Amino acid sequence: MYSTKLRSLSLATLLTLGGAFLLAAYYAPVEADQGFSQKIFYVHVPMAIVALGGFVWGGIQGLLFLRTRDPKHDLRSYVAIHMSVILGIGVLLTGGLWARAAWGVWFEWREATLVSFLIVFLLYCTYQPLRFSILDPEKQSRYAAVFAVTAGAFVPLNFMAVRLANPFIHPRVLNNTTGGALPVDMKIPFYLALVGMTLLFVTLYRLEMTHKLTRGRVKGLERRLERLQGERDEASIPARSAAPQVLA
Amino acid sequence: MTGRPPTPSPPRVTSTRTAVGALLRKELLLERRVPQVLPAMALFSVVTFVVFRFALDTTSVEGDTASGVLWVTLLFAAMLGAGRLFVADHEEGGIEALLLAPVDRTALLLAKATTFFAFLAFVELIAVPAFAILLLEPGLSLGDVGRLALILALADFGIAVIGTLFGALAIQTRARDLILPLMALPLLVPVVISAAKATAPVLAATGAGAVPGRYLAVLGLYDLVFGLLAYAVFDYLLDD
Amino acid sequence: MTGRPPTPSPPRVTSTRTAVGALLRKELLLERRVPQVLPAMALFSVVTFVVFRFALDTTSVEGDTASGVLWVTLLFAAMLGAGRLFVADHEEGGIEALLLAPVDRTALLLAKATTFFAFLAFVELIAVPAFAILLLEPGLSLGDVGRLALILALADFGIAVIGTLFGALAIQTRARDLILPLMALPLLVPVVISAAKATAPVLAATGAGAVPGRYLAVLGLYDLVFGLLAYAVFDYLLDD
Amino acid sequence: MDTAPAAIELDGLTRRYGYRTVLEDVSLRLPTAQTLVVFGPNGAGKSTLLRVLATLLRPHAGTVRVLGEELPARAWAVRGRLGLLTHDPLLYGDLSARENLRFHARLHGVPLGRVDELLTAVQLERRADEPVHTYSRGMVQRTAACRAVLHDPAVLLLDEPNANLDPGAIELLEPLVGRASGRTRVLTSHDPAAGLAEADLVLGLQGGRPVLLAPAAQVTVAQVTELYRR
Amino acid sequence: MDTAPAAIELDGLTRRYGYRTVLEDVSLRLPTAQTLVVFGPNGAGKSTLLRVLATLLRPHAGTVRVLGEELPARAWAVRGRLGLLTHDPLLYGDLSARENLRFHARLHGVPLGRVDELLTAVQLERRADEPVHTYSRGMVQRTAACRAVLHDPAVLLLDEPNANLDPGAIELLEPLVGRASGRTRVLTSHDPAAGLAEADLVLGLQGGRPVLLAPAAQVTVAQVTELYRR
Ligand code: HEM
Ligand SMILES: Nc1ncnc2c1ncn2[C@@H]1O[C@H](COP(=O)(O)OP(=O)(O)OP(=O)(O)O)[C@@H](O)[C@H]1O
Ligand SMILES: Nc1ncnc2c1ncn2[C@@H]1O[C@H](COP(=O)(O)OP(=O)(O)OP(=O)(O)O)[C@@H](O)[C@H]1O
Ligand SMILES: [Mg+2]
Ligand SMILES: [Mg+2]
Repeated sequence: MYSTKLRSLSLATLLTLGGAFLLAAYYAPVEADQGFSQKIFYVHVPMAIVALGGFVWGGIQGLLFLRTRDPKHDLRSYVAIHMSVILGIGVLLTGGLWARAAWGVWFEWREATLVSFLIVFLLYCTYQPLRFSILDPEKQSRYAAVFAVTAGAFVPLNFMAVRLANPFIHPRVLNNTTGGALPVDMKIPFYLALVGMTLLFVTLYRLEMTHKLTRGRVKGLERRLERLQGERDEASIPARSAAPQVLA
Repeated sequence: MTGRPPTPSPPRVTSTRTAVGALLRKELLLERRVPQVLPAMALFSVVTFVVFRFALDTTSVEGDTASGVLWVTLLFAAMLGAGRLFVADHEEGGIEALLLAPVDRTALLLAKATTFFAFLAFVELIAVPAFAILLLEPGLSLGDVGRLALILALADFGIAVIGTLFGALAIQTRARDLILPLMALPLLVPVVISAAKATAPVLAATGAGAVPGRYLAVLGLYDLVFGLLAYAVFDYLLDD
Repeated sequence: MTGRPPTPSPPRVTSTRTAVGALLRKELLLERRVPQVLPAMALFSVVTFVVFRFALDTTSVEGDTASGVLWVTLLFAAMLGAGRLFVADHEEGGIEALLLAPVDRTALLLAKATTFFAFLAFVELIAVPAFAILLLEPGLSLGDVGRLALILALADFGIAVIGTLFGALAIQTRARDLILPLMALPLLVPVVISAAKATAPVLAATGAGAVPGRYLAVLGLYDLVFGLLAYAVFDYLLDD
Repeated sequence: MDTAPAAIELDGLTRRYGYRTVLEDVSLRLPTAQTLVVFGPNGAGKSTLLRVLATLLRPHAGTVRVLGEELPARAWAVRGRLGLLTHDPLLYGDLSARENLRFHARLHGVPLGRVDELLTAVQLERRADEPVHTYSRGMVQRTAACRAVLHDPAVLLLDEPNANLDPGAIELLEPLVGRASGRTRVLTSHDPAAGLAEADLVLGLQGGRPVLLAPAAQVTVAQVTELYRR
Repeated sequence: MDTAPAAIELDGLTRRYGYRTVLEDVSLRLPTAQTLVVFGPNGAGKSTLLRVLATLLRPHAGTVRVLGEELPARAWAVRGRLGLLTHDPLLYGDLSARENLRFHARLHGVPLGRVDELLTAVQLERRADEPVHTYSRGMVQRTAACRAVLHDPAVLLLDEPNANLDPGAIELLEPLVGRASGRTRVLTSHDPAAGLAEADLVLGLQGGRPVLLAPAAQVTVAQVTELYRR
């Protein structure tokens, strides 16, 4: 059941993302100042938006976990944050490449968007170490959820604060591409890419969820078997892991 | 109520105010007996100013740089303090004792955050004059002091809330001293930025400018959001 | 030897080298339990410099300011480190266990100071490159790196010795965290200032100047004096 | 079920630490003012059971009712009526016995006069203003016992209460934590004879599973000793 | 004086904490391979005496000789031959039992194989790689006992060694810390009968003063119980 859903999901992702990139490459106009390197925009920006959305989603799932204590929510929160951190690395890399092409530097400290994203990214880098440094699985989930909620609320707040502090949004591409200022022939591939990126996130998210749940199910069955054979579980303490386990 | 066993006494619940009072009293007593938090924070700030004073080789700073140095120092001092906030309770089972009492668990949040806020205020009472004497170009007028106090109060609130929340979280992990600054520093970046921006005009050599209201608004919003959030999630850190 | 009770076995004494080895191993084991120290350190330094960058509101620094920022950050890291150096031992009676072993007590000084030195070196290994990339105006040439390493090593030695000495003192007296900052911080002021002064020319935008020899001399002298002093008095700190 | 009032009712209580099941399917009923003594080898789950009853750990399965209130949902309603004495004294070493007890008195809304009363009762008056970390182990245990009964709890949870106490101190504490106190008590013990003498109901645990549950009158010392054989 | 070898010789030992005299004028001679049991109410100074013998506290007056070496001057010469088990387990909670014991084995220059041997002997093998802070109190005590005998000490100083141990564990530990171990032992106890059964020599302390010192054969349980009356 998992696999059929997953297959159609990955197919949809492939189609939308592929279509978006094709449109971006051949349909969208080449930007006047920057030339072809501006095309990275169609990867970079959707990726950034989806990553930030993922962090917030992780926070929401964390909140749900705290309220219900259902380990599934913890798993969702974990996977969402994990995926978002991975996308975040992608954002920093594509952003860096773009900055190199457009401004000749890898990173621009004056750009509020970049720096605030960096701060959020660094914050979420502590999520895994946090989980690792708590042995008791229940406490681990609870504390990770508290972190996820707090950090999730921090994401929008941080963007606001940093942007306020650096009133000069960088003049170049940003100004004439932001929001409504985007010409229609850039808008279409952009929004398609955004949808594609979201689908990619959902696919990856589902994939890891399925993997984790299946592994948990196998572990649960093994455990039950051991008990049936009369062996106490004490000898088989699982290797330490920071990932939540939902035993069946 | 048939069949319900006779309860020898009705549920006894201590009011949050009484509990916070008892906790605050205990914190003060402990800090007076064995000063753990204040000296570390205060001395760290003063030493930092001394180091800057000598290292910068300029006899004074003003405006942006001054406010930056002040705020980074206060932030670091706060991190040192937050790390120690829960140590005594953790070592000696104080948290469990509290969990056994018929007390709302947020009383601990309230008491600890208040304590931390008071500690921060106390440290600033020493650090800010030290800063003004050691580093600051222009003197501070009375009006400046008032404006500074407002900014400090707003920022301290945010720092106290985040410090308490993550201090409680970090103390239960094995990486304690590392986890706390790792998580709290990024979270406090907006506070430091806004506070530093808001402070800069006050410390300007050209005479104190007006405090930009929007930074105060950001600080206020931050305090509000994280104050409520901490209130909502703190319980879960103590459970089980 | 008449009348002397038969000793079932001759005095057993473990060599200081073995003891220091065992102690270092234990430190490492305890530290390894806190996983991912390396990335955590990297995160820590990056975040710190991001905070500085924002608070100071300059996109880059050089010379005096750079050196001040670098050294204040390292001082902060050192304070975090020194605070936790003896915590596990104190909480869990590790010092007593050591005192019960047939081991020269200075083994503890050596092991702890080495641990602390390694911790500092480790932080710097990550913080200095991060600093150079994130904040420093001019790049660092290979020669600069060499000179910086020398200054860092000299300063770290002093910090490690002072930190260990007063860490132990702080643990033994009940006043713990009061003693450490109260005595260690003022004592560290000369180290940090000399180090900052010595570092400033290396980080200058105008091209690295020569490291002023006298600051190195101060650092060296400091290390020598406090190294010997610590060696001489450490035993007494642990007694009783 | 509803025939007689029960101070403690467990039904299928299960508790894990991580993946290890530490209490499994424990069910019992303890009437008011009676004493349950829990026996079992080291690691059997005695302390864990007490911590569940004290609302410090939540049960993973089964129902737990203390003073008629279901845990963990209504934990807040019983907290003020429970007293816990564990391996860990739960006192601040840097504060004196009096300061520690006053702190707890304030938390429980108990008049402060009660503190001095108790300190006199356990003969700690003269040392009451010195920091707890300078006390001998037995003096710490006495202070902890005062802490546990400070608020006159209806239910007392005692984890090897007499460890480190001298025989004189045990007598001193009898009116506070002994049968004479008239409270419902759950206590753990490693001394079959002495434990049995205190008990109304006996629970034997082995690896978290209840292997013995019977009124004390029907249990012999030999049966209890049997629990410790491996 | 020099007629027979004595493992422990005290002459006028006095020890203060601040202004409070905690041990006053304690003198005794304990021959090799015999057992001294120290009785006394809480706060009598039993633990303090053991800590002086363990070289952890220096005497303020009088002479202390352990294994023929005078303390504190020649403390270094006896340290490797003493084993101490106190109220405090002296173990790192974040390390496992095995890691803790290996650390001590290295400090004492003992082959690491001994660690596994001991862990098997106290039946902790299966849990030996979990952190000590997840152990039950009795398991911690067993680990601490292993620590105390790891280096095969000639003199064992045991402060209420059986506190928190189940009867089975006490039996397990017998060959390590019991009379069967053949070591010179100083132990404290709050159980007159059981303590007396272990003793060759009995010391009764009251407020730091020795009020009873006699071979065990000449001491009755009633005499010991008398110590606790106030
Ligand atoms: C490491 C470098 C970079 C990072 C981490 C980064 C991060 C982000 C993030 C998080 C967003 C989406 C959030 C938002 O819309 O506010 C974003 C949007 C955007 N980025 Fe970047 N970026 C980087 C480099 C660049 C560069 C070099 C350029 C252009 C030359 C650029 C142009 C844009 C544009 C045009 C948008 C959408 C504009 C908007 O909606 O405000 N980025 N970036
Ligand atoms: N915090 C914890 N984390 C993991 N396991 C734990 C924890 N606390 C206790 N355990 C385990 O739970 C089991 C039961 O422990 P518990 O302390 O209840 O035993 P006990 O019956 O009180 O033993 P003792 O007589 O030694 O005090 C033991 O196997 C112990 O290792
Ligand atoms: N670190 C200390 N500082 C001050 N006084 C202390 C210290 N340690 C112990 N004492 C005091 O010394 C006296 C003897 O303590 P000790 O621990 O030796 O008693 P004990 O006989 O072992 O008692 P118990 O049976 O309770 O363990 C007590 O009055 C105690 O308060
Ligand atoms: Mg127990
Ligand atoms: Mg004692």
